[in-house]
Amino acid sequence: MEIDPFIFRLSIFILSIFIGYYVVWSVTPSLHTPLMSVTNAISSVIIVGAIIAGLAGSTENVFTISNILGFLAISLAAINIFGGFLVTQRMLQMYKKKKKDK
Amino acid sequence: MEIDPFIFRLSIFILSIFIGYYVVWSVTPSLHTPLMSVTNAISSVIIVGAIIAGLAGSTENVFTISNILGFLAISLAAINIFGGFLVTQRMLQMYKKKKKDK
Amino acid sequence: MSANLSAIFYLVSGVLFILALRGLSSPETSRQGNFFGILGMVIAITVTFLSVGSFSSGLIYVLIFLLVGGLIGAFIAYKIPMTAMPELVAGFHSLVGLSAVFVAISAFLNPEAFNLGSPGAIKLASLIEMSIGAAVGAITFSGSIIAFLKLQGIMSGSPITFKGQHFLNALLLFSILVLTYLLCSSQSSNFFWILIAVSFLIGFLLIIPIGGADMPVVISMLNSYSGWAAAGIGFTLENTALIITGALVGSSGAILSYIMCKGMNRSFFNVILGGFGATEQSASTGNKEQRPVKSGNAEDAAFLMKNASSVIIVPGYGMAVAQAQHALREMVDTLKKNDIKVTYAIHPVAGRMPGHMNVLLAEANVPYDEVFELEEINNDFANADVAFVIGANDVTNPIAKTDPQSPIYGMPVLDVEKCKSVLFVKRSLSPGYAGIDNELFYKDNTLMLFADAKKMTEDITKNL
Amino acid sequence: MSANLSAIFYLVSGVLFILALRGLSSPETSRQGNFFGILGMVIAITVTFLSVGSFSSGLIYVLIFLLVGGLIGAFIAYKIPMTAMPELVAGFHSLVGLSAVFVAISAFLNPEAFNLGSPGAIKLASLIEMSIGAAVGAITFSGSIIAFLKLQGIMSGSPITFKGQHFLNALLLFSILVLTYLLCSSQSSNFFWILIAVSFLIGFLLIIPIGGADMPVVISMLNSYSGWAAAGIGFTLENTALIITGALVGSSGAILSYIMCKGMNRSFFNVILGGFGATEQSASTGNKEQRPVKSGNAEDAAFLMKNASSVIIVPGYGMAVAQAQHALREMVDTLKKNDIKVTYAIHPVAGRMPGHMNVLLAEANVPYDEVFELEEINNDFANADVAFVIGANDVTNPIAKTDPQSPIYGMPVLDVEKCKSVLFVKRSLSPGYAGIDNELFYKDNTLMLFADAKKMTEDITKNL
Amino acid sequence: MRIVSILENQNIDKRIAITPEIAKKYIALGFQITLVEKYGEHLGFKDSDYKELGVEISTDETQILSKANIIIQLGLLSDENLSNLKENQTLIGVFNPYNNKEKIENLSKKNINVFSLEMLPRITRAQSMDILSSQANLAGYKTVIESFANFEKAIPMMMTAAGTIPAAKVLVVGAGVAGLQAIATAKRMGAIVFATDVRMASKEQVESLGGKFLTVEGSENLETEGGYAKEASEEFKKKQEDLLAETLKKIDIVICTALIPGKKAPLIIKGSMIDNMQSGSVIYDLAAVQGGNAEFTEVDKVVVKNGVKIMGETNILNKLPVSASNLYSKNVFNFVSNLYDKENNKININLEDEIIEKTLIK
Amino acid sequence: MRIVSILENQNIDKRIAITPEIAKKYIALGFQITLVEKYGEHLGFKDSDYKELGVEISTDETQILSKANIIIQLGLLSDENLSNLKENQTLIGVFNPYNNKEKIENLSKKNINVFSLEMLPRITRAQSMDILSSQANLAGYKTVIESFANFEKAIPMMMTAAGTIPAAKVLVVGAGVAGLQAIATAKRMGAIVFATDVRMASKEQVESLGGKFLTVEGSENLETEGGYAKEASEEFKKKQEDLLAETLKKIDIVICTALIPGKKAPLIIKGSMIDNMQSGSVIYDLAAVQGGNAEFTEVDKVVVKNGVKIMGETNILNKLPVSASNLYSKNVFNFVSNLYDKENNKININLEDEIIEKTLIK
Ligand SMILES: NC(=O)c1ccc[n+]([C@@H]2O[C@H](COP(=O)([O-])OP(=O)(O)OC[C@H]3O[C@@H](n4cnc5c(N)ncnc54)[C@H](OP(=O)(O)O)[C@@H]3O)[C@@H](O)[C@H]2O)c1
Ligand SMILES: NC(=O)c1ccc[n+]([C@@H]2O[C@H](COP(=O)([O-])OP(=O)(O)OC[C@H]3O[C@@H](n4cnc5c(N)ncnc54)[C@H](OP(=O)(O)O)[C@@H]3O)[C@@H](O)[C@H]2O)c1
Ligand SMILES: NC(=O)c1ccc[n+]([C@@H]2O[C@H](COP(=O)([O-])OP(=O)(O)OC[C@H]3O[C@@H](n4cnc5c(N)ncnc54)[C@H](O)[C@@H]3O)[C@@H](O)[C@H]2O)c1
Ligand SMILES: NC(=O)c1ccc[n+]([C@@H]2O[C@H](COP(=O)([O-])OP(=O)(O)OC[C@H]3O[C@@H](n4cnc5c(N)ncnc54)[C@H](O)[C@@H]3O)[C@@H](O)[C@H]2O)c1
Repeated sequence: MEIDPFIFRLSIFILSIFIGYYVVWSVTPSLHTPLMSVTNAISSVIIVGAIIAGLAGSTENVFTISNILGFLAISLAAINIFGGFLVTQRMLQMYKKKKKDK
Repeated sequence: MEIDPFIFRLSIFILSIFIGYYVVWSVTPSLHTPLMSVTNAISSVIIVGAIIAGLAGSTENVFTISNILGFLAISLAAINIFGGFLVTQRMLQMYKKKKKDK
Repeated sequence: MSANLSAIFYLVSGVLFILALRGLSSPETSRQGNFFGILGMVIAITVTFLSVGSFSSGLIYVLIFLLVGGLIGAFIAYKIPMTAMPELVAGFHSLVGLSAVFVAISAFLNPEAFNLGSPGAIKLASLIEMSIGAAVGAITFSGSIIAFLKLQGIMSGSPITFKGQHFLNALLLFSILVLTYLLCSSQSSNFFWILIAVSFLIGFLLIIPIGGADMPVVISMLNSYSGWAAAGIGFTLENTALIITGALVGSSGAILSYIMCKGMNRSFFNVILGGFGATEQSASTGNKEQRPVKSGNAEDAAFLMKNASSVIIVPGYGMAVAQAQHALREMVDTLKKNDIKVTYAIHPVAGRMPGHMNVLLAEANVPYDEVFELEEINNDFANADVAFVIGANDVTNPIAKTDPQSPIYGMPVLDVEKCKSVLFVKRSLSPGYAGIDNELFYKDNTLMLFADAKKMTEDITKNL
Repeated sequence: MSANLSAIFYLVSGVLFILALRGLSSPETSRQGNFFGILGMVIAITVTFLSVGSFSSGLIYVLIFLLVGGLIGAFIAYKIPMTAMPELVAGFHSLVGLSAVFVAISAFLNPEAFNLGSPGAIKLASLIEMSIGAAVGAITFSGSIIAFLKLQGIMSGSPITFKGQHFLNALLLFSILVLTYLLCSSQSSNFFWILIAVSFLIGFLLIIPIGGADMPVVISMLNSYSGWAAAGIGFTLENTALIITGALVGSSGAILSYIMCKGMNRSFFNVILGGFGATEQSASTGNKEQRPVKSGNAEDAAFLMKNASSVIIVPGYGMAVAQAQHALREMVDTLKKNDIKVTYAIHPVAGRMPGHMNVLLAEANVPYDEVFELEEINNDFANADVAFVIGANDVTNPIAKTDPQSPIYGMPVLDVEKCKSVLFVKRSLSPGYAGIDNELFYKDNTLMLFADAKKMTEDITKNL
Repeated sequence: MRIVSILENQNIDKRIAITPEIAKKYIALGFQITLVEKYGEHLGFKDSDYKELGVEISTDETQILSKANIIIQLGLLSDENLSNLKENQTLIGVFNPYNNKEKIENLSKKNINVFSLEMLPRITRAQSMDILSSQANLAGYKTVIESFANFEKAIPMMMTAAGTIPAAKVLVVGAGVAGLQAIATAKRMGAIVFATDVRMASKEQVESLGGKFLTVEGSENLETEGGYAKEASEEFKKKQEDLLAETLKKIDIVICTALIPGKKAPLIIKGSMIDNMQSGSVIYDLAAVQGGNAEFTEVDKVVVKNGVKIMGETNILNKLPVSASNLYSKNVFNFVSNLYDKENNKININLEDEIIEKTLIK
Repeated sequence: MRIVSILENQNIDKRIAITPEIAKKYIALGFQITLVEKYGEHLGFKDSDYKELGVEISTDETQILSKANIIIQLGLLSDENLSNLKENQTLIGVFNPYNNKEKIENLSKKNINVFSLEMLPRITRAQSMDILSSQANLAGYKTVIESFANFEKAIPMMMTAAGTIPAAKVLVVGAGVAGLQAIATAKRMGAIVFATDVRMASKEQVESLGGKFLTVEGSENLETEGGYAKEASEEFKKKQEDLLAETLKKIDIVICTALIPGKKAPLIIKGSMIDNMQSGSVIYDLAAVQGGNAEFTEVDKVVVKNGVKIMGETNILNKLPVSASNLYSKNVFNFVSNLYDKENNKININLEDEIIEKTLIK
């Protein structure tokens, strides 16, 4: 009777697709640029995989190719995370300021 | 490293709540009544549980209280399923006719 | 059928249910949506049969009960008049609630069949899930019954309140928690039965203080409850379809009732907590007897007009006060773009000076050949689909034709009530110049649109 | 940290990401949304650290690389001019794609660390997932690089097409499938490397035929790809956060590009398949030398005006032709409700008869104290945020001030170009009464709104 | 049953009481009609038009009147004609019974039914017979046209290459039927319209036509005491006068329509106010006959004071006789229909009917 | 530099060429001004108003003219005054050089610079001096007001308890500046407005004001041949006439504004058409002085034909003299500014300038 966890993951995957679909339709068009930069930032959650890759393997040799790739991936994703969120913050700040101006 | 399936179910549950949230916002208000009757019909998917209850237990005695409750639940849910979907159909048909009128 | 395969199919049916609701986002796709719903249900049921596997002789009974229920359901669906929809939905809800209770009890009595342990030693998680399912199911059941009775008129629609009501409700809800705890720690079935009984009581108490006018919100709320009950059972049975659907129905019902409250300009919590709403209502009513009116919003009006083939506009003093002539013209332009025939009916004394309406319509550049005087157009109302009465009142009042005592007796009036539907745009139920009540507000084919005429007209245009 | 606990936290971070996107449904909640996003990311990273458990000395390197990356990212975010957003986002995408490739390779090389079997005997499912992650990641990377180069102007923005392009792409995509199959059946790493190489090529080929104007759509599409890549890796790593987020980003990106296409009135498939779009574009240009203008739609105009604190309306003959005065009044009313100061600037010879504009504005009941003649208002343009030029042309033409050869030299003109932004509502680039071109159409702070004046004004009102 | 009508004194009134359109309606109801020759010619209704419908045209006024059952006029007949009227004849018109008391008493004594239509109760059912409303409405319109024609500047705002003509400012005093129509008409033309009235309800009505109501500070307190402002305190009246004086300084055209039924018209535009008005302004006083709302008003004369033209006529509807006659005759037709008992072909003086009771002069 | 102006013959023209507002502007530019006494009094501009600004007021016309460098008028001076003019003086006005050829030639001989402003080229730069536009605009407006005042029915549609007054139908012949303003004005009042013109471009312009353009069937073919319809075939003209005749049957008011520069006005409303018009209709012929667009037009007379009033005046602007003077004087000011060389304080007759070249009469 045990269900393969893959099926659960698949369910989660499919349901998330629906949410993505709906979530975007409800975003006001004027915020489409921030939306892009936020989703971009979010998609670098791949850093999770990068960290696992970076820390994987024996404790002695941390410089297997696999680890090094992990480290690089961490850097790339981190650029994205910080850059993405901060730039979004800046954009949204602009909206706020404009509103206040009047 | 095995994850309890409950957690997957919880994920599925939570994601579905989001979908429910978004799905309703996108329904045109004029279809709110059909919406209610469809969701009503859908919620009788509980019949799945009722069937399991009805067929549960030994093959000899099909009339344990548990089974009988299952049978009753099946009937109730079935009323709902048929009634709900058909009535929705009728309502939606009405909308269609109106459109054609002109 | 393997557990994996059936899990996939359950997922599919869950997705189909999502698509069913999604279909309702527009009338065009709505019937397709309903079809998805049916398909999802068929898949779920079939998969269940196949996965139970052990085809005991019970199968035949299952099928019989299924058939009987189905026939009853189909019968009701065909016979019910369309106007009784709210009652019907309320009635159906009660069934879902009750079956949730039955399934929960069944699982409690025969946990082995559901893989939940053995009687007296049911898994803790399952026990909690089961209790939630049963309690919510019971609340749904009794609540729906009350809603049904109120809507059917068997029970008075007016709110029933008593002192300490909220306190009692809170107490009972708390006792549910306690009972669940006791049940889990003792596994004694007594607590289970008490739990269910208390839940029935709560459902009853929750709904009686809510007034008839708020019933649509309540029904949607109960819908939501039935969803949560299904989800609870879903967890018990470890069934994805039930979990997805339950959560879907649960959240969508809750949001829907919220949306409806917003549409009616009522506070969600007042409605749901009941009783509060009632006092507010009675305060505004004063001690004058108030007859029920159907009131709608811009969306309803837009929908009605969009589906009309001819619309007659009846302007009155309120249009002038609101200076809604430009907005009106805009609305009419949009209607005409949709191939709807629109004409204006001008009553000889509409407004406050002779020719008042003409001045305003000319200002808004309404072509003269769309403007008709009473005698020219009065017969057309019978063939028109919608009369859009904007800020007019006395000039439509049929009492002028019937009651010699009335101050406006003998005045010719526009026969708007002969239209299939009448939309009245005004800010309140207050009377017009002549100071008399207008029977039409309470008619079945009348929809009141309470708002400033300009605002409402603009909103309608947005929704067209 | 137990697997269960971390799974729950991953779920939480997934939910937070959903809330982050949801926050963007209105500017008010948007900053909160961004905060949720950051929180979700922090949770995901922390949980990963805690759950890996074995704190090898690698940890220090991980932290260093994280820090370095973070600093670079922060630096870029602060330095980048707001106008370079599209490039920036394209650039960032390439990074996500590349890290997906790296992670996939890392997992391929060291499957034990990820619980996927041993090198040469990786679980089938994982292998497929890994291939998908790597392939999509690689496509994202090279595609984003091209997009970035095109936007930066390093590469020409014009579409690069060649014969058989679509055939080549189809072939390559098919070869990916073949390679995956071969990889799974042979477990030979060579296929894996080829797979990645081919994917890089595909990314490159997919984007080069797409014109610069369509880049925003492409970026959003690449965004979507990066999501799918993350989801693929998520399956490999059995990580819920990655799956949820990947699917979320994947579908939202796809829908967003669809929405953007619709907004630009372009066919989604034409844009995505590239090349098709390009031919269409060049056809409409004709052989006349055409200078570039910025043209926008009602939403852009609404957005600009909503965020303005003062707007000056400049009506001209086109407003009269379109009879847009009522719609204009409606729009202005809406603006004023948003606390925006609106005035009308009337040029002495606007229209075709003396006082033409006054007649129309009076018809629409525009209050006289909002209407100013040229001399009264000409200095105000410098302080206004938006000049909304509706159907006027000659009366704004600065050539009258500069070119003695021009037929309108010496006529006073409204200095609309001094506003922060100028919106021109007209149907085309064709000239006005005087028959001469207007320099303003091509200015940087001008947005052309090509449409009938009435239609456009109504649309803008809808978007306000 | 014979309905007749003869021409009014053409110097006083050019309107007629039976247009061809209405003659047709009478005939359809079963009446005979006799009219004097050239009855409608000055309005473009030829005798032949009437004859085609079956109307009798006669030259002899005395004979016409003697045959009549119902005589429909606008004003009173000449004394000679009055003396020829006989018992049981019915006379319908607008007879100003306060001023013509004696003459009408004589008629009543002769058992002649005299209905004076300005006495109609203002009930909803009587709206279609309400000659005061129908005529005041046209008067309100025409006053504006006349004053615009007499104003030496253009009314609407025009921003032109040769400079800007500002919109003219019009003040309407009294926002009854005539006043409201005046507001509407002036507004249409592009004037900036102000209005004042003592009835508080009129504020909303004025605004419903796009006019600006001159609201006196502190008027809110007054409104609570009851819709009408009659009971206004002296202080309030003073404030109102100040406001008016201040407003008038920038007003180009004043249209006066304020009346109090059965009384002399209130004096509202005082001499001192006129002194402060701009030279070239126009005051058109529709209340002239009842004494005028402005200080120097003289009937049928143009008085120029300080460059301000003050005008007022006995009957402005003489300048709009066709429309006025159309509405008047329709009003009277509705009145006669109500009076007429078709089954018995007789006039049914049912004193239970408020309309008949109020208009019948005893 | 001294600018002067004396009164026109008040019977012909009540307008003035220098209003106080403009006098101030001239003085600011450095001119001196002398005006004859009571120059603007009839328009409400008092002598004292001028004096305050520094204008000299004098009683002696001969003396005034003799001192002048620039003389600004509307029409030509009296013969006597003309004979007093001296070399190098500049005379500006509207002199109709075709009709007054001899007189003007005499002036030119005396080396007097005569600028006749109706000769202004219609270029964009001259718009602010374009007296034809500014005056025609006002004339178009006033014609409508006058014809409405002379129409015996109400213009706007009124649906009332006493019946419906239909909206009046107005036809505007010629959609130039005056015609367009007439359309706008009639439309404002609630009339249903039709218009006709030979220039095809005017269709869109008429519609931009809410008027209906009378489009002749088959006109589409014509448009391709070139914007103007002058080259229209006989067949087309016939069709147009039929359409007009048909339309006129239901028209209440006709406003004629069709002109052909330097020629007699085209005859458009033929006698036969007038015969078919409704009695009570009004034709106001703005082209009266140039011969009229209607068959029976006589200047300054009201001709009644078949119940149709046909009217036309020499100068309708005499009924709107204040606004007309405001715009005229502003136009002239703009013209003088262009002519004046401030640095050298002299009139600079730069024949390179199209505006000066075209208006100077040689
Ligand atoms: N035409 C004439 O010459 C004349 C002259 C004097 C009197 N009258 C009388 O006036 C009446 C005319 O009838 P009618 O139907 O035109 O008007 P009415 O009966 O007076 O009704 C007008 C309605 O408009 C509504 N209203 C007011 N302001 C509004 C706003 N801003 N937005 C939306 N609705 C608004 C009011 O209801 P809420 O307050 O609920 O919004 C009111 O019930 C007749 O009784 C007639 O006898 C006519
Ligand atoms: N006021 C007077 O007395 C008078 C008299 C005669 C001539 N003029 C001359 O007329 C001109 C007036 O300047 P202006 O700026 O008002 O007008 P303009 O320069 O003629 O420009 C009008 C613009 O409106 C656009 N348009 C036309 N129909 C439209 C519609 N339905 N929707 C949107 N746009 C529309 C046209 O562009 P698209 O075709 O691209 O849409 C055109 O470029 C001046 O050159 C002036 O000298 C004035
Ligand atoms: N119910 C109906 O069928 C019906 C029909 C016609 C008119 N009416 C109403 O009757 C009312 C009076 O109409 P009317 O035109 O016959 O009135 P009217 O001709 O008697 O008076 C004209 C106006 O002058 C105003 N006035 C009097 N003294 C004033 C003063 N000192 N200062 C300023 N204004 C002053 C009055 O309030 C009135 O509004 C209006 O409200 C009208 O709507 C009702
Ligand atoms: N560019 C500028 O600055 C400027 C300034 C003013 C006027 N204009 C234009 O000049 C044009 C003429 O203006 P105007 O008012 O001085 O013209 P106008 O007074 O000479 O003539 C009036 C109108 O009568 C029309 N007409 C002539 N014969 C006709 C016939 N047989 N039937 C019908 N209509 C006939 C003409 O087409 C013209 O529209 C207009 O288009 C106007 O817009 C341009």
